[in-house]
Amino acid sequence: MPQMSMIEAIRDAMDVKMGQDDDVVVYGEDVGYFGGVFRCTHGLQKKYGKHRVFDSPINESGIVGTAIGMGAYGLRPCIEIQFADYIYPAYDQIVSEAARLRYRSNKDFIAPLTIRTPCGGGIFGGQTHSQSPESLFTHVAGIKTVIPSNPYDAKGLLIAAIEDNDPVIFFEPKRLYNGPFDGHHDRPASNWSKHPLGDVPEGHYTVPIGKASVFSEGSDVTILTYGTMVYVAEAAKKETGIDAEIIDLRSLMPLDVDTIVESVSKTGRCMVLHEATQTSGFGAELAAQVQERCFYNLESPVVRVCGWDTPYPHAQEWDYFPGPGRVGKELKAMMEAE
Amino acid sequence: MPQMSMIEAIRDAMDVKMGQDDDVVVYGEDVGYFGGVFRCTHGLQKKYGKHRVFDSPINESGIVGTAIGMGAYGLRPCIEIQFADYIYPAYDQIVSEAARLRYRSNKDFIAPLTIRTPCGGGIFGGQTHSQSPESLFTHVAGIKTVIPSNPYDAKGLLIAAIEDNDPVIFFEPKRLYNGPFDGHHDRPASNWSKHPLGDVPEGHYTVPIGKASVFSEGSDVTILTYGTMVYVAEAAKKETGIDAEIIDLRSLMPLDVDTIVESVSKTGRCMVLHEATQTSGFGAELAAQVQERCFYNLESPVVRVCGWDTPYPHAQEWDYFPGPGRVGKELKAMMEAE
Amino acid sequence: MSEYKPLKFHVPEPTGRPGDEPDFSGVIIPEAGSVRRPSIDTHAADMKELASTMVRVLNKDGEAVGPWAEGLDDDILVQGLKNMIRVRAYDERMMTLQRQGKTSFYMKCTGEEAIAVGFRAAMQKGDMNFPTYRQQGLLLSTDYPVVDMICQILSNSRDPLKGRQLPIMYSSKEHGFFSISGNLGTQFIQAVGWAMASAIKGDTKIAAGWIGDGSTAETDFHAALVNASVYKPPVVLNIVNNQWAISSFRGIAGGDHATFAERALGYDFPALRVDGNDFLAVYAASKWAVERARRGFGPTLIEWVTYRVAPHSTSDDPSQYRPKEESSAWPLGDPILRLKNHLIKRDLWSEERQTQTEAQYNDEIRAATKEAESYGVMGSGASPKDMFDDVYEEMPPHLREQRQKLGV
Amino acid sequence: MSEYKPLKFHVPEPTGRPGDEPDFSGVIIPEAGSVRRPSIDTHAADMKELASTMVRVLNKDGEAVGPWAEGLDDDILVQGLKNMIRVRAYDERMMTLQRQGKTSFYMKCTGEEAIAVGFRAAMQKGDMNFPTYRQQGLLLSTDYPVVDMICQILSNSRDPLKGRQLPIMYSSKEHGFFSISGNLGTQFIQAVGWAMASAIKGDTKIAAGWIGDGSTAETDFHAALVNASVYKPPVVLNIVNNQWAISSFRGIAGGDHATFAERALGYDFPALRVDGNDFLAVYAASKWAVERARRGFGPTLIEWVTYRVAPHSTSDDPSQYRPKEESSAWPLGDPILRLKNHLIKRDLWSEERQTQTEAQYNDEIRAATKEAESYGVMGSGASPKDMFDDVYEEMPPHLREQRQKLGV
Ligand SMILES: Cc1ncc(C[n+]2csc(CCOP(=O)(O)OP(=O)(O)O)c2C)c(N)n1
Ligand SMILES: Cc1ncc(C[n+]2csc(CCOP(=O)(O)OP(=O)(O)O)c2C)c(N)n1
Ligand SMILES: [Mg+2]
Ligand SMILES: [Mg+2]
Repeated sequence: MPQMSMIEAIRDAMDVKMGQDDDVVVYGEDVGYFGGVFRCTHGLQKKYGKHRVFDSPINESGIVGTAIGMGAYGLRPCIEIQFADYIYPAYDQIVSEAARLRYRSNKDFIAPLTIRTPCGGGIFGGQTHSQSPESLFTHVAGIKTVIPSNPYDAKGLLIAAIEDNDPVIFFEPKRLYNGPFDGHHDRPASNWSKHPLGDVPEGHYTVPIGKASVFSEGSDVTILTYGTMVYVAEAAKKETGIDAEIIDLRSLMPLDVDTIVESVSKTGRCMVLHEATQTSGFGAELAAQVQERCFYNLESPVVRVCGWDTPYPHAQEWDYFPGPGRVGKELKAMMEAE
Repeated sequence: MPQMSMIEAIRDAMDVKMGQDDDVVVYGEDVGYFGGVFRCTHGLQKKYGKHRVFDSPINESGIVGTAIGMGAYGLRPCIEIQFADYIYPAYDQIVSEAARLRYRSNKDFIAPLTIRTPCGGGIFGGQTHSQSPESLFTHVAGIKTVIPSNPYDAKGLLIAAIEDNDPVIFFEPKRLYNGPFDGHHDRPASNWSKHPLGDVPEGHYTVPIGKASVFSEGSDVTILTYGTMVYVAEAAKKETGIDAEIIDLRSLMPLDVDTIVESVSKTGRCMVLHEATQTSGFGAELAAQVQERCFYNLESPVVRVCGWDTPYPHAQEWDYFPGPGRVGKELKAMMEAE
Repeated sequence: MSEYKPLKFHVPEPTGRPGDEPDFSGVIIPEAGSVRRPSIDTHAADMKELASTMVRVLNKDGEAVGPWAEGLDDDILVQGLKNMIRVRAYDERMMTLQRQGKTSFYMKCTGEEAIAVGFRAAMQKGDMNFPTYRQQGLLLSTDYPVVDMICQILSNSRDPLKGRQLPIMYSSKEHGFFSISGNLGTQFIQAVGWAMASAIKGDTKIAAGWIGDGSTAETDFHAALVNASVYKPPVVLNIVNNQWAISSFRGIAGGDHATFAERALGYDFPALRVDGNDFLAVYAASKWAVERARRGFGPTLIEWVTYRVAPHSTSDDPSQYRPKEESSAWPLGDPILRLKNHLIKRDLWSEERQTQTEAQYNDEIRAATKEAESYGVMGSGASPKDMFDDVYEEMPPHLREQRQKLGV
Repeated sequence: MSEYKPLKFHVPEPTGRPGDEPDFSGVIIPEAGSVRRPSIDTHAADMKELASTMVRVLNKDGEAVGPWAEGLDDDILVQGLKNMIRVRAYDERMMTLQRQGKTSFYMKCTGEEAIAVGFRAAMQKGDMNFPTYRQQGLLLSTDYPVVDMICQILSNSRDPLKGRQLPIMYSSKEHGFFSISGNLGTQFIQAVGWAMASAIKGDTKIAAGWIGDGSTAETDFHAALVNASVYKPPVVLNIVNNQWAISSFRGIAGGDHATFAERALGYDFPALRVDGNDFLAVYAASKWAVERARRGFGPTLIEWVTYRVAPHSTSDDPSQYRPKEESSAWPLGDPILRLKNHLIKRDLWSEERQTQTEAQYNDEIRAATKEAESYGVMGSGASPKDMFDDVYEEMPPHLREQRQKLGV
């Protein structure tokens, strides 16, 4: 099986779908000739032509707005917003238009678009290259929100997203593009080429939207997480020796409630872990649901470990980032609580 | 004491501040000569002149963007977004600019703006005149979010917002503009002129941002709510006879955690009630915090009663709206749980 | 410092407010027939002045004159008059419904009928409009069932949108009418995207975007112009300048001294400014722009100069902010009257046919209304079950759970 | 259907890609001195052609010619040359810091120095710039401490922004330099708002907005033009057209066949298009627009025509998307060289002074860098405690709690 980085897997997903379906088009800022600032679309313009892979003006509302029009025509646009931090100018088109179109037109028109966008921190990118705005989308009825944590899922989820007849926001944790990252920024970077989840099948396959994966089984505590934090959770598990069950949610909306409930019912404790700022982050929804659904199984409160409620700072990045140290400390505290 | 509707109280707050402080300016779509589609700024242009109260182009990003520039100059703009549903085009200016300016410039520049915007349903306004997007702002570090439920608080909070040196989103539950509304849409409307909270002192006073009010004391269960739903909670309390303590949060960010914890510690049960769609609504944050802080006092899970996770429908408004029937049913179910 | 005088803040004001006499002396109206008609492949740079003047065909005597008068099909003109009469009959009846409390909301297009009706006549089956709430004429000049339109307004059991949308927010893919949004301007860039798709697929269909004068200030107006400029897709971008945006006049959108058509001048595609109350000018300009697009010569921006005779909506009272007589003083007249006079002059029409046609459409709409009312009024036919459908293609578990909770 | 040929999708392409010869034959460069200089109160409609040509002062022989050459102060020209040399020295040194791993990120303005330096020279104390990341020249031609600038880049213990911002995102109210944002275009409308405030207060200060050619596509560009059009505030809106936006050329912003200055044509305020590598033209045009604004005649849009000689940032490699020799083939030359030659020709400068000045600024920046490094490099001086401050004026309880949790 070919070994791919997350960038290659994402590119391969688009390649597979463009090869199968003439209606798939790919565009965004710098994605055409150059192939994207993270190179995710590299080579696609050469292969599929300028009319299917092209640069767009620097107007995010226009990128999404044109995609909605194309979707209404019958195309299946897979568009890139260069950084998730730059998705806000497109927020109205996403929330008021893409999300509502099927409903308000009684399915006369649909918006089968995929919006790919790199998210998350850990690359010393400062306030506007590090954000994790997923909860701003999970609140919006009509949108699906997914976030893979490895090349295999990235390819399968992206193919599923492109094939989906509803708008999907596809977050790409940029810190994972080249290798899994456990939060120990001071240790040598590892690489997907040496990781089993870097094994990516050729051709078409999907990872279903709406299904979580149990990343690592355990019995002491459930950690609900996604994206980069999956590996941070793993590192904390290893370092504390606490037998955590790590659930990689993969899809935030729809959410795989069954997998969550099953795990928390078993462990009796739950931590929610994400990079985004804590208040009204997606962790709030997870904590609310876990206590609603597993209240009588819980031995201690659901704990949230998240980015602090500040803008994402540049130089204080590793104080901001919820690394394995903080996670481990909270895990230990949880195990002592009762 | 003068009796005021919420519209009058809001207008009076602006009037008081404009009279005291030449740096306060008021603008937005239709707010100048006409005085706003809900008439909140009626008469202010005549009194303070076109250079301090004026119409703006229909460009919400421009309304907020110019206000940020004015704030940097030293003014204190109090601007109107005609409906909260139309705030999304301004989302980038709010999130990336107003919210971050103090932090990123190390307080070299600040954004002391107040963004007034009518929110909420119950007026048969359909998808785009009914939304409650508050949690899309509570997630953003650097913004304050408030929402009054009566004329007294509206005036005091708006004066506090205008005087605040940080950006404040001031949500106005439009269903309450003319009178308290208990969710029984089929009963005659009541009016602020007959309500004690319609007593509004003349001149300057403030209601502090960050402090909740105990709207109605009780011992069985705590209901955390705000805006229109305060009166729905009250109606459900009356109709079920369940002795609920109703807390009107008033300020969502900063949140008055102490008042919440005190009440839930006493009652041992908690309902969170809002109009916004449930998933990732502000209720998620409330539920998460209550179980974090009061876990060992809780006799049953925190229950959320919210708008359904659909776009706000037009004709099904009263099926969508979490009215006293639904609230009462959930209250009863909660009291039976243990 | 003292060298400079204090700056003054400039806020544009309309020529009149309640109590004032209407004053349209600033509206410059070129002679009918005086504006040239370039070939459809003319480069934008070679027709810039057309953004600053006004294409007009009907002169004071009701004659069709000048280059834009050529090649207009009589049948289309007659049909156009009929459609406009139909639109007006529809608007009047719907207002009555609102006054009767059978719908909560309505928006008329009185005085602006020529624009949507004339433009639609220049389109072909398969083309797509991205309308605002004031282009009912686009639907009403197709065979879209008027009963369905009224059912939408009544949010009843036969409402094609299942009660989910505010009255008048129609949608019909089959009839080339994109789902109307409550958020201003968003559709303008979507039209450009649809046209890009048509070009990407090597199709021959064109798109039309619609926007009001006030809404040109919205960000997505610019998105549309930029993308139209870059990719040159087959799209016609229509600005309906009816002088008012609720209570604010065109000057608050920056349209007092510059024309809205001139906005295209910096984007390398042509613009036309057209008398929107002159059906012949509307149809001729529409044909020109639609043909230009379909032949691969790219986008056109058109400013239709007209006047919002009606209140903004049933929630609005214009006597609060503009001179009472302004609408009757509007110098471009009434589009129905002007076309009627022209056709009568040419013996293609008569006062009797006018009266008959008005009666015929009044009857049609009255009957359709009656039928529609039989399915319910004021949301009475809408089902709470429909509330949970079509949020997604397949209902996700959390919505199934919520639907169960509501017990529907 | 068959009557029409399939549509084609148009995607603009630059004149060259890697491997190609640079081709600037499409760039039309009018003679220096050939463009008229209207009085500052000229109405927009009476100077439209200035958006389509190019104001140039320095001719091929390095002489200052034409109406825009009049009344330029020699001292300002000499100081301008010095400031440009200083900016270039700064850029080079910061690049070295990045290569040495002392900062993660830097952005140069090589080839564009005349614009910010020349514009700043036309401003007064109290005026405010709303810059992008490529206007370091604005700060570097004031007395803002260069050590502080470098400390910001190093995110060290003396960083005036406490390590919170990406390198180069300076802020200095006192020096008329608004906090740089990472989000493109947002500052353009903020500049308009600041200018509105100045007019509202009857002040005499003006604002200047800055934006790149690629970023003119952003929605806030339009917001700025619309609000400038409506309220006519004292603002100069500067577009730095350096031909590239990361890997995409000006055509992807719709600037291939129309000029960016022409965007103002539909908004009823004037535009100038200026040779941005001609310091004299830059200064003259800036003075004109700044004076126009300050005298109450409203906004001006200026397109500065230049070339991004540098990579987009230290993360970028332009050889991946444009011809290698393109920057040296740029027909408007190097701004420093052109001003130097002019001043030497006029005996206001000499090769020796040039060499001396270069050395002097190299030394200054080297020393400043050394000093700055003593406060730490690569974020080493930033404190986690500072992370929680200034989110709000007063720290709310939840942030106090979080800070305690982190134990700082
Ligand atoms: C984004 C957004 N902002 C504000 C509104 C409220 N609004 C509805 S119609 C309208 C005026 C539009 O005027 P114009 O574009 O001239 O169209 P007209 O009504 O004259 O046809 C306004 C401000 C809205 N619907 N959407
Ligand atoms: C809203 C937003 N979208 C995208 C980006 C990513 N980005 C940073 S610089 C840039 C190119 C800007 O080009 P231009 O405006 O021409 O300025 P230049 O770099 O040439 O000075 C892009 C796309 C961003 N910073 N903000
Ligand atoms: Mg209008
Ligand atoms: Mg550029």
